[in-house]
Amino acid sequence: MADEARPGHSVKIEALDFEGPLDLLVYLVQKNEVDIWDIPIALITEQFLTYLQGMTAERLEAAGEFLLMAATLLRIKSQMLLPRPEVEEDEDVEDPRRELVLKILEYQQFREIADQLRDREAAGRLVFSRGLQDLEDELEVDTGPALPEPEERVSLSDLLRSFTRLMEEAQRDRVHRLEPLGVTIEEKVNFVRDRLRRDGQTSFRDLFVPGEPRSHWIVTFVALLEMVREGEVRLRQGERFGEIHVYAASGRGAGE
Amino acid sequence: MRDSTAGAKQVLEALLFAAEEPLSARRIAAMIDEATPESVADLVRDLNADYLREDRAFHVQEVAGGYRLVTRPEFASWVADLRASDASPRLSQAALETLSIVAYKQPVTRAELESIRGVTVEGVLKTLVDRELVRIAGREEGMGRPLLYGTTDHFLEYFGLPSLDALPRPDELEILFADRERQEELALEEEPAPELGGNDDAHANGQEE
Amino acid sequence: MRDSTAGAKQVLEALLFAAEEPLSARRIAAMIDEATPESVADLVRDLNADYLREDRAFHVQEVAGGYRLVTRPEFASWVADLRASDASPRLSQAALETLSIVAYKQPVTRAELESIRGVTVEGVLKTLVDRELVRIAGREEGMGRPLLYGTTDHFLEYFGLPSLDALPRPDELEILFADRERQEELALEEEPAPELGGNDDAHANGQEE
Repeated sequence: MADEARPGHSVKIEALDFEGPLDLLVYLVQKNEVDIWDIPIALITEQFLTYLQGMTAERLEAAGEFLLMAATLLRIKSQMLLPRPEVEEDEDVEDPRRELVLKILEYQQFREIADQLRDREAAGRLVFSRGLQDLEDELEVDTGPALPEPEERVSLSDLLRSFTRLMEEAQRDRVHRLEPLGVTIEEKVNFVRDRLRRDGQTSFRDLFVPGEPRSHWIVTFVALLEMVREGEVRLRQGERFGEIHVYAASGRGAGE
Repeated sequence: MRDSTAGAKQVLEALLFAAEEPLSARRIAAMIDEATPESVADLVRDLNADYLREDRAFHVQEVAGGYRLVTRPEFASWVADLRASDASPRLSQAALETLSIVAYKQPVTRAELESIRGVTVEGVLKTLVDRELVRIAGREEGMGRPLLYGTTDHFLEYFGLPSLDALPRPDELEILFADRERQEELALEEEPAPELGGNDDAHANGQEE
Repeated sequence: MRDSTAGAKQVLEALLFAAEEPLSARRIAAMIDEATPESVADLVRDLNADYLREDRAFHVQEVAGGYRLVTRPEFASWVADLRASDASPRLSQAALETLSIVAYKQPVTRAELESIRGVTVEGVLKTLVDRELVRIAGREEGMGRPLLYGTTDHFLEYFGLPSLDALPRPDELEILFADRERQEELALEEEPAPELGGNDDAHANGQEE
């Protein structure tokens, strides 16, 4: 454990600097060098609360788990103070600390594994598999026909991510997607013409009315393509990835 | 002197091995202290002599952009087998989207898919059926009795799902796959701000790249 | 005979060299006439001995149920320059802790992860699923039928593990991995402190004060 290395002198540490209440408890148990099977619960509880007190109110909000643990510690502490009931022959009495101790031990164990995984991660960053080059080309030299480039499998997360994205878009658009398009290409051609007649030119982006269903955008886009094909409008782009401008091919804006 | 050459040759090999595109002599020389663009050509020759002597299955090839490692021509048939046995081409984004809707809305008609995606899905649907990820699951009652589509067993296998029921519900999707911004917020919360100090050595070092 | 062995080793090398993902012994054996899954391991050993003797800058690594060629760690500083683009950020402490629990307890629910770590893991889990280190492994039976999580093959690759069996085992405390009940029994046996009684009949030596 590298707990001695906590920067306790220069910076004030508070509970939220720990991964969670268990992390803090592990730290306290180690710092105090107490027997895990006989934790001085009053001492540990007191120290635990000190870390909580250091926090500002707003950070305290984020500290629900710490507060919960504080409550648990206080409960255990009070149980420890209660006089033990007379125990009958066969009856077992559970140490109030027992469950907590098991939890701490279990957590601590996974933290050790996490440390080992971290070492492995670091080691893994030092090795590299072969760079993926243009493999078709490599084979072409000898086999003639180019093979389809093998590609990695799509994972379940890819699939679910794209569904989530779709649904998010749908929600943003607030579209009644199950309804018919409700707009024709002709209508959109006229819309573009009107705009050009009025302004001489327009930016591509402005043709897509915010709040309009996505399906309408698609119709607008198709209409625009149609008009480009017919030579009715021209598209210009100042720079790569820059804004695209739409001009009437023979209109006022076209000449500049 | 001898040693330093050996070192440079090894570094050259490591670079060629890991490069994602051919490396020019200049670029290589810039990365190896004791090399110049001229000496790189010698190093490459040395390396190729090693490969020949040791019967390695690959060698350095000089191509337009520079040098790269490739398998020798005589192994092409095996490499071709390997490619052929690889996963079939990755599903396109369009296929993926359509498939995800089929998975969640099945049994579903083509019209419904098109209305959700806002584009025709005929081609995509054919690809998905060809790849046995989607099947015809019957016909809808009523007007025109359109075909209904659903997912296949191969779909489950492909995505490592024990059953359709293991697909996350909308609320679970939200948690696992909601959009980037929110995710970044969460990621920030996970990692304590550096000025507060880590909670142990390794932690403090581990966070930053 | 000699030739055929040499040939198989060369073909193996060509395959490993051209592969984009780890190749299992089975897959390799299927592509090399004179090889069996068992003999592939020997071939790999031979190949690695060659590489070591010849000071090659790479070697065969056993990972995620297969073999792949990787550069030796000592060349990392050179290669990292080339590949800077694909370096994903290191995992946070929270992510590593969560991942260790998933790895050992899989298939595991979110609630279980949270109970062991003592904090919510929603954001971390999302990061892990996003990075393909954790996958959805089904649903638990019973109340609410929560999703179950497990590790992916990429998890093994990322940490350079041949299989889940190769996960690091902490030396002490190993007993705690046993299921709850056994855990408690064993823990009891270990307890030196007399005042720590058990709730188990088999250990009816509870304290009387």
